Amino acid sequence: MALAMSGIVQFENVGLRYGTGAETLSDISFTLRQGGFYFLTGPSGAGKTSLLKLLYLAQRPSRGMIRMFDQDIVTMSRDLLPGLRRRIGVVFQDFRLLPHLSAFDNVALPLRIAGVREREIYAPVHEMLNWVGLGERGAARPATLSGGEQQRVAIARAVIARPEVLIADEPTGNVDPDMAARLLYLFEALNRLGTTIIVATHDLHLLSRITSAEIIRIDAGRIPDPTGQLRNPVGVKPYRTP
Amino acid sequence: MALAMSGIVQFENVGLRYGTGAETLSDISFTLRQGGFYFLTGPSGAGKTSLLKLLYLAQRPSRGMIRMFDQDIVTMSRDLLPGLRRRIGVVFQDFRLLPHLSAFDNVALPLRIAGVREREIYAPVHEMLNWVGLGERGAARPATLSGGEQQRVAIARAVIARPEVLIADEPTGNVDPDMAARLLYLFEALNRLGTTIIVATHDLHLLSRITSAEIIRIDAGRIPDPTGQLRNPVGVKPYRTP
Amino acid sequence: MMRLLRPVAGERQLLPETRLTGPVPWMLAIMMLMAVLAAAATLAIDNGVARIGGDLERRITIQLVEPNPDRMEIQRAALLGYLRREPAIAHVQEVGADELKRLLAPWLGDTGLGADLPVPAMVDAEIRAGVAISAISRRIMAVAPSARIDNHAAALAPVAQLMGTVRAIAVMVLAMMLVAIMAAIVLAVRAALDTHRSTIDVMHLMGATDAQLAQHFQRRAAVDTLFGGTVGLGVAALLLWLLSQQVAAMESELAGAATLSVADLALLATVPIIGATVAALVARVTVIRTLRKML
Amino acid sequence: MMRLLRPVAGERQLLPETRLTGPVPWMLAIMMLMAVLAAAATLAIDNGVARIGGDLERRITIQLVEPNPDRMEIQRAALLGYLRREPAIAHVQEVGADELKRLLAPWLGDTGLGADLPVPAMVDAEIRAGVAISAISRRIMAVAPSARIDNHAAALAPVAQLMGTVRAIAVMVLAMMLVAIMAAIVLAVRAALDTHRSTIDVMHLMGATDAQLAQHFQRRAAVDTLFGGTVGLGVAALLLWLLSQQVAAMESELAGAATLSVADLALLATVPIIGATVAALVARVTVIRTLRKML
Ligand SMILES: Nc1ncnc2c1ncn2[C@@H]1O[C@H](COP(=O)(O)OP(=O)(O)OP(=O)(O)O)[C@@H](O)[C@H]1O
Ligand SMILES: Nc1ncnc2c1ncn2[C@@H]1O[C@H](COP(=O)(O)OP(=O)(O)OP(=O)(O)O)[C@@H](O)[C@H]1O
Ligand SMILES: [Mg+2]
Ligand SMILES: [Mg+2]
Repeated sequence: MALAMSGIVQFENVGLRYGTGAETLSDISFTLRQGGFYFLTGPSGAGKTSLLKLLYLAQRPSRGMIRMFDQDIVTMSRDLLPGLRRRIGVVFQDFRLLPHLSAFDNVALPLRIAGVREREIYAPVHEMLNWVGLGERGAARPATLSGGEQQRVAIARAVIARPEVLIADEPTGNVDPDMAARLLYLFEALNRLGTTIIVATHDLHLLSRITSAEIIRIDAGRIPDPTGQLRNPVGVKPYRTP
Repeated sequence: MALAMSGIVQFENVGLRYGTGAETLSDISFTLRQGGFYFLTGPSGAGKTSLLKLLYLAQRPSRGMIRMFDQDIVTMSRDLLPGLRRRIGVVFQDFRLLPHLSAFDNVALPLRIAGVREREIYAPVHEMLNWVGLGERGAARPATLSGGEQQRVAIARAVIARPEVLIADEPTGNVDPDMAARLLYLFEALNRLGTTIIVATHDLHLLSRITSAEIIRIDAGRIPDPTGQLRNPVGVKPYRTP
Repeated sequence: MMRLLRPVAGERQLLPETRLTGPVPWMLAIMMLMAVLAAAATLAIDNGVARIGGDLERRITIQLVEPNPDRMEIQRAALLGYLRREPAIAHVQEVGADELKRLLAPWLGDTGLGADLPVPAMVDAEIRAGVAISAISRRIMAVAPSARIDNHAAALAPVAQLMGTVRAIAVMVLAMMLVAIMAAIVLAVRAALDTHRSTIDVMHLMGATDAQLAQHFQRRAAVDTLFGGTVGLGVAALLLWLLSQQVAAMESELAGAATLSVADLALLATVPIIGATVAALVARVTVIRTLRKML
Repeated sequence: MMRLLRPVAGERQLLPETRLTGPVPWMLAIMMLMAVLAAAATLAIDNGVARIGGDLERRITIQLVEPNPDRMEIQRAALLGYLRREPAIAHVQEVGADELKRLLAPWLGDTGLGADLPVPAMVDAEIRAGVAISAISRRIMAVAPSARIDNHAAALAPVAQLMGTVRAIAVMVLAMMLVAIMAAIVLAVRAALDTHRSTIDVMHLMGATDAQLAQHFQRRAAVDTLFGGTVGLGVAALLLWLLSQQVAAMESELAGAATLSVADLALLATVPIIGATVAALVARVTVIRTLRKML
């Protein structure tokens, strides 16, 4: 119980319903440890992105309780949300780069929103762009970048402000395996510095690469193991491998 | 030579330059057989999408010669292009679904553009949506679909009009391995009916699954084997597998 | 026109059913309203000026100011006799004592015409078209030396001048509005093209022809402009009606002259239709020109 | 005002540097132009009416029509003598023979005044404020029974009436334009929010506050409206200047009376600034209201 309380994220019987249809997520209960590394996996349409939306505060649950950073997210005042959001980094499944900004300005965006002074922006952004292999492409608009390049800009943007929680939705769907390994290494490095990491993915190689990671399986909006404790020790593959 | 002439697509010393920068594609020469199944692979930013853009007539090459359907694409009159484009189906890397149309109407779009009568549209579109597992979601707008669901709508749209050439750019980056296998089966079925298929992908499983497929590797805008004939017999993996 | 508005088979499913852009149809409505009002003002003033030129210009008022009542009576008889004989005079009407009192009241106050003041005589006459007023004036002065002749047109000169200025402003506003409407349509179509650029790109790559794509935008531009034009015209019609009520209440012969004929109203009613047609053409040209730049 | 326009540090990199939407600033310019013209017309007419009421109303013209030259001379002397003595008369001016000839030419033709026609005498006089015209008129008739008195205000009544109508239309146009400008700004801000919706979503999810996001849109709306307002005002100023030239050329005392004071011009010049401020507020409210609906 004390351990559960120290979790950076707690879901209890969370349900999510879009409009008037059936519940997209039902009875979701789990706790994420601070500093943990989690994979979220499950078939297409299972509800991974929906669950992440709750985590990055883009959506309120229809029912249930969510605590993050020791605060009740569901009932909390709207004015306090921006502060929490700045502690979370997100790689969206569809990137969501701002089309009118250069790669550099896209990556710098979280720093600028947080009010970091202009002269303290160039160095970290440039370094981050180098890390994802785009040091030369800082001036390019998203439309002139390849799919994988856009995805890497999205990753750089998510990690630039050293968030306490990093949420990545299928972050390697458009890059080659070498680049995927490199990006995963970046996540691991952040994780070692204390960032809690949640990655939704279909990529079986990714799942097997982080030996310390825990895997959360979701299917048809439910996390099959109903105890509410984390299950799926490393090595249990969610799909048959070919 | 006679065989080369019977190719449905021929590239000869094709180069592509965006704006004033360095060439993105250089000295690309190859021939695609009618009814062939091709994988295009290479690291992120290598030029796969750029090469496919030439194939689906979204871009003119800066130099070189391209023949498709026995016509010179580069010098051909603009008025004849819509006719050729209707013989090509495309899955875009970023899907490009029309946001204001339902999944059904998105899939029906190529038929409507081709002037198919309204009463001949429902049955095939519905069948195709069932095939990709979205029979129930026909009325949904793209924004309310999951990433993988959007990708499947994009695939359904590309194949609905039974194109002679199918071009798919990373078509399984957002779906789970089971669904990827199912979609690949769809491509194979089309291929057996005579459609020439070109799939750009990073997915190693995909590459190994179609035993009859030929693999074109591209790196930094060049196809390393300069003979202009197809190389890479099946089984040669473009990346080390983990 | 009808061809522009008829939806193409299955077109509903091809492009979004959105307006050009949010505020544009309403702005078109306002500009159409201004254009119609300006056109109405121009036409009304033209009609008024035609009436002043044609009607009022040929009317004179003759006043006899003569302190001696006997001489006054002689001159009055001579004047009326002459005017009734004169073939150049179309119509003669002596102004009665009551009417005279009413006209003079502002000058003389409530006490009215008393014994110490001579009672003037007043005669309205209408000269036939083509006859010079000066000739008639001389002959009137010959038979009735105390006569004083007022020409309505001369009295109305400042009004005519003011009307001319108003008309100039109305024509200017009309011209400006027409230019502005054209410009607004071009800009709105361009903005709509921008907004739907990715849709156009995708449809283009699926083999949609330039004509197929242009068809939609030209129809939408026509519908939007027709909407704006009809709303603008409707409001303008309402305002013109209210104004005509006000003018009627004023009982001014002059303002009453500045009315609109049925033909004028029909002309104004064509404004939205012409606007829609122009908009469709502008949209077609803009779209096809944009598409030509694409492969 | 200045605070609205000052870019926030690093703001250039936060949101796109696009205008609200393509045609909107230009449409705003046109509506501002119409608003300024309507306001100018209203002010000018008010000034004109004040002049007519104040100045022209107190001026009368006295005409002596008397065929007998001796009697004419006696009455003329008596009239001038009385007017010069009368304390209620501020100013007396006899109209010279040349001026008389010019004034009568339209009635009498080229032959002019000959021996067979009596030469009338004409005197302009200005009555002091607060004195009733009727009292003066009666006294004038007593000293010069052949006198005929013209009150300028009465002659100008139809002009005043027409000016009233024009003023009513101008006020209506002004009110319509103000409503339309507000509506256009609201609609344009909404459209801009729609266009940049995904950008707002993303920034919102990165922890941008409502104020941060509103800041940008309010600044952009202010800049766009200021642009539209300045262009509109500039064109309006040009047109008003051209019009004033035309009016000056007309040499009409009446039209000349309808001019704009420096204070009026200053008032008109504030239009774009007020517009920009209103636009900024509208944008702020619209954005914050939209954002409130988001989590
Ligand atoms: N805004 C929405 N309105 C209605 N339904 C939605 C909405 N967003 C998602 N859904 C539906 O909820 C279900 C779960 O969607 P979600 O995006 O969470 O899936 P996912 O696990 O991320 O799938 P994928 O791997 O394909 O990205 C899907 O069936 C989807 O169609
Ligand atoms: N419109 C453009 N203007 C300028 N440069 C471009 C444009 N499109 C692509 N590029 C550049 O050309 C190179 C090849 O891009 P391309 O999209 O073909 O790569 P790709 O092989 O598809 O990569 P990925 O696997 O990441 O999708 C990249 O470096 C990209 O930045
Ligand atoms: Mg998803
Ligand atoms: Mg690509």
